[in-house]
Amino acid sequence: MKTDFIINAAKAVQQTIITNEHTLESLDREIGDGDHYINMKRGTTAIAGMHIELASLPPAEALNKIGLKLLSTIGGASGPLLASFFMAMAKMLKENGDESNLKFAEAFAAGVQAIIQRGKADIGEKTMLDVLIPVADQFVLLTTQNCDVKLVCASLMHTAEQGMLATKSLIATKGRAAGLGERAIGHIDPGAKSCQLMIEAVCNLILKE
Amino acid sequence: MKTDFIINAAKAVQQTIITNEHTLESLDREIGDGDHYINMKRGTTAIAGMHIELASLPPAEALNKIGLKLLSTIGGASGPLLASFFMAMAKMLKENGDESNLKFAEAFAAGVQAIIQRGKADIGEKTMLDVLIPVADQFVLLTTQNCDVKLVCASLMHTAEQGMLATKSLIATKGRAAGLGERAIGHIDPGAKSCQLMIEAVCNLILKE
Amino acid sequence: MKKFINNIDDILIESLNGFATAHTDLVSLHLAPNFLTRKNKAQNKVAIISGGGSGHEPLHAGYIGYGMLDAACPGHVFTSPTPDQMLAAAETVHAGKGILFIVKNYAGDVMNFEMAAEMLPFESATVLTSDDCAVVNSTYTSGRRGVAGTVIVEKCVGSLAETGATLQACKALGDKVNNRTASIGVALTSCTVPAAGRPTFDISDTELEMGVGIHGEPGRRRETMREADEIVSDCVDAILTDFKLRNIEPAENKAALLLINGFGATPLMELYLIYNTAAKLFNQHGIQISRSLVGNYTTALDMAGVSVTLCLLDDEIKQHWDSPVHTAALRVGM
Amino acid sequence: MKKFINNIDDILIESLNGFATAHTDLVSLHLAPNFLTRKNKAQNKVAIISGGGSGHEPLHAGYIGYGMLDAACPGHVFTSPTPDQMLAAAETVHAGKGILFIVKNYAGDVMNFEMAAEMLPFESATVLTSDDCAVVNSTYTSGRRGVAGTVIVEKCVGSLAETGATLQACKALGDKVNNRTASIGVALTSCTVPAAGRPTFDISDTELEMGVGIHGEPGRRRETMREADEIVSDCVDAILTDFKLRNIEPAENKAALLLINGFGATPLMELYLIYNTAAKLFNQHGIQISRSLVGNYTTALDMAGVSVTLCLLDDEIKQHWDSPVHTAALRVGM
Ligand SMILES: Nc1ncnc2c1ncn2[C@@H]1O[C@H](COP(=O)(O)OP(=O)(O)O)[C@@H](O)[C@H]1O
Ligand SMILES: Nc1ncnc2c1ncn2[C@@H]1O[C@H](COP(=O)(O)OP(=O)(O)O)[C@@H](O)[C@H]1O
Ligand SMILES: [Mg+2]
Ligand SMILES: [Mg+2]
Ligand SMILES: [Mg+2]
Ligand SMILES: [Mg+2]
Repeated sequence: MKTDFIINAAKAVQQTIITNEHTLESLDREIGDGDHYINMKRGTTAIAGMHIELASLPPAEALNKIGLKLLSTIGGASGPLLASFFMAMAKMLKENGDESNLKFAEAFAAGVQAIIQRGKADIGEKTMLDVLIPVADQFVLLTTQNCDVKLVCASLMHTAEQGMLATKSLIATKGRAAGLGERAIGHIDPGAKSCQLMIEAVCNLILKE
Repeated sequence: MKTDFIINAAKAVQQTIITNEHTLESLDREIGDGDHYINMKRGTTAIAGMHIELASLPPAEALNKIGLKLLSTIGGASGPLLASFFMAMAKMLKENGDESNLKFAEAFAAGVQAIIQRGKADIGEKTMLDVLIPVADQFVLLTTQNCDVKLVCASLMHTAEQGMLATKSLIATKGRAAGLGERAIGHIDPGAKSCQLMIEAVCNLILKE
Repeated sequence: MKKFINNIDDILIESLNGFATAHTDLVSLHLAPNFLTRKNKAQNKVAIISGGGSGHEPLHAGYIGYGMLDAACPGHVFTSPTPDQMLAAAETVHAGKGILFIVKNYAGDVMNFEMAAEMLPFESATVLTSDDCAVVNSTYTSGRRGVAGTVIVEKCVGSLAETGATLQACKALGDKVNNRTASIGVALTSCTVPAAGRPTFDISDTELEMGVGIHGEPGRRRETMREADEIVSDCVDAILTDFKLRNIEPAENKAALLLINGFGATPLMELYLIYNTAAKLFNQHGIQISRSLVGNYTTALDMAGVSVTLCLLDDEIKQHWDSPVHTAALRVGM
Repeated sequence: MKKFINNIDDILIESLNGFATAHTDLVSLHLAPNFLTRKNKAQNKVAIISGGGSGHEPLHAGYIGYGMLDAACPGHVFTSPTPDQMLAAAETVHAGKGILFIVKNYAGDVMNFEMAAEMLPFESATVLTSDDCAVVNSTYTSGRRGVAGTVIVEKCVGSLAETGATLQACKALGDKVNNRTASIGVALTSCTVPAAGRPTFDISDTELEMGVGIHGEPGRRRETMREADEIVSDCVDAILTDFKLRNIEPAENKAALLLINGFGATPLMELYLIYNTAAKLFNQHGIQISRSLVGNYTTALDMAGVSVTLCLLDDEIKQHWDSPVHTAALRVGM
């Protein structure tokens, strides 16, 4: 992965968030406080606007800058979580190297670990982790097996979608929806949805290449 | 007019106010503040409840007590106006005597004069006076001519209705509707309506006797 | 209609009881006839009594206390109180120097206070507040309405009265403050009078009511809903035009007090946004906003909307605005 | 949606500007990152910083000033502020004795303040407020929400800090006050987040939301609208049950502070009516309401509704509640 790709991915991510305004906004209105779309829009728009300052940086530094920018633009619960993801991912890439897909998968998994630590949540709590944990596992598994990158993308998109849909039947035990008890059942978690959308956008970008 | 009649009239008046809740409430909502019905209900209910303490009093004293009670129960603009009416009517009856219909007509006219003085309004300003002034004039005229009481009643009811209807096309220059300018046109004045209803109720009571 | 009420007939008493218990250190509640007084009777000063229909809280009971009112007479919702209330209140708070009534200029209030004043066994005077400049053509009206500017009058007169000033001096200051004050209101929604059970007026999502009164009386005209800055700009123009028409000039230093008053359902966040624009616009017209008040000070039940009030200060008014006051709704320096 | 706004993206800044200009004697506004501080920096005391999503005004900026906060970090509407705001605020107000963050217990606020604390070059501690007892089964949640009780925590801790107390002492008092406080909210209507443009939830004219949060988060359950006394009685029961479950006992004299907090669109008249009933019911349970606060202190934009908060006083809490404070929204003795 090159920084060029990161810059393109940032645009694709911003695009998918904006395209899905209605969905994200509605989901967070149903079981949250309605701001998830606007938070994600603010954050992803800020990132999309960083292309000039990112262009000359190595991937790890670019991702770290993205994390810091998300930290100061998203706010809410998703802000520090996604920021922690990128900062931890950057740290891992820097320490571990960025020369293979596996290294990227491991960095991705480190990012997800950072979210787990920051939010003290785990899989099954009706959060973005229901998408990110299975995707990280699958990503590492497939790249360890040296799978074709297009196959990896297709698989991760599928995993992300499954994880996102799985949040529908869960009771929330973290995040704002936690106050709802049984009433959260039947609604997809907004953070899970936005993560699935972002993964899909990045994978589609790779598939198109 | 005997105090017995006043007591019965008080009941009839309370009855007609309550029957016309919707009309009075709507009219004051359209061009006022919506409380005219509840004000009139509070006042007329208090009067209807005074029958025991009124029973033994001469008409003038009964009417004065009614005035004082209205003063402390109606509130708003209509309270002091209607109170002044009854207190002035009582005063006139006391000074002038109560032995003929003409004396009552003159007392009625004195009551209307008190309203004019208290409210500094006159005919044509879209208030209760658009009913009361013509009724008072007609009342005095017909009783001076010694008309039959039933005829007087029929005529006063008609005059009251005409006066009430006439307020519809007026711009208000007194009362809450005065702020409305042209927008008051097309709406009947609530105080004019309640006065017309009360006059009608009392006249009907006489006609039924 | 959804409101926190039990029986409609009990709202007033239950609410007054709550107010009196919550502020037991400040006020005493008297019932039948209903009025509230300071907990500790003031001595040797003009006693200041205000009152009016309920539903404008914290007006007037919220302004009872040192530096402001001695008593308040609450009527039913949006209905003037009755003379027996004013008489009983006057009897209780009279302290040898006469009674000053502060009355918002509505036919009902004026006449009820007038009858009370006529029956009163003490010397009295009345300040009629009439700051609402929404009603343009004054020959068409029984006069301008008294709205949020009343708070400024009550504060300044209350302050002067504490100094032992005469009834005449208090009345003169009240009239001066009223004269140097202009207000205009805008409603986005109607209020709902509990007894009526439904909104006083219908208004769509694309309209606003410019020049609305504090009872939800229809205003100058129904206008198209538009952005805050345009609405506020119209309010500022109305106020400046009013001062011009009435030949009221700012004092030397051009200092003014800007009161942005919420009608009950408008969030503080919006009130401050309005303040921001209004202060800027007045500044552009050479008026220095040196004092301010932002919040729900003269409400219209649950109406969403705001009124803009400008009071042209002079040294005397400023001094009395700044002086200590200790009431439920306004507290400074004590 | 009808609101007094211009562009949705400018609401926050315009409103903050208005707040800062209206209270120029009390606060300074800093932009990019956004935070507000006291006009005059306090010396030699623990610096107290709070913050959270906007839309709860006067929380938190309205509580900046002597005896309460040193700084506040406003996020976007209903969205936690970001760590860069807390860091810049801390840099500005730090006065040698450490930073105390007062944070309402929401995942977003907790994490953003936590990251700020980790990055902070000063000693710091955090009081998490979690007074909302609406969420029954705490194993299902990341913890109780912080609501209107936060005001009491900020007032008491702010008072203690003025005495020069240590960071540990301030944190301990904050935790104690939070522990001795319980709240529950009821909504009659939803709020409308400006960016969303429509109500957060739908609710009919015959329903209420019991246990609602201050962002319009759905509550314990949807219930049938009923008379005020019944609603209040359920609130009082929820609070007393909560104290019982948590084994919190009133102090010797059973004194308590009762806060009836409007969410933004509920008239003061109704708030006092609710106060009347709540005070009576708590009294019947042997609790003496010796302090009270009634008004809009922790709002949810334009939501119609109310929260009932009880704080079980002891001598220390009472002393700090009563002490002088001078902020835009709360002022006592100065
Ligand atoms: N502790 C947590 N761990 C992981 N994800 C979380 C946690 N808390 C919240 N989230 C995610 O954040 C999303 C909400 O983000 P957002 O609406 O932007 O913030 P907020 O909840 O503060 O309004 C939730 O849908 C959920 O996926
Ligand atoms: N100056 C006045 N002279 C005569 N009648 C008046 C005057 N002012 C108001 N009214 C009458 O009072 C009526 C309104 O009474 P009401 O609604 O009870 O009081 P308020 O206007 O104080 O709410 C008006 O419809 C009008 O007929
Ligand atoms: Mg959210
Ligand atoms: Mg009326
Ligand atoms: Mg009225
Ligand atoms: Mg949020």
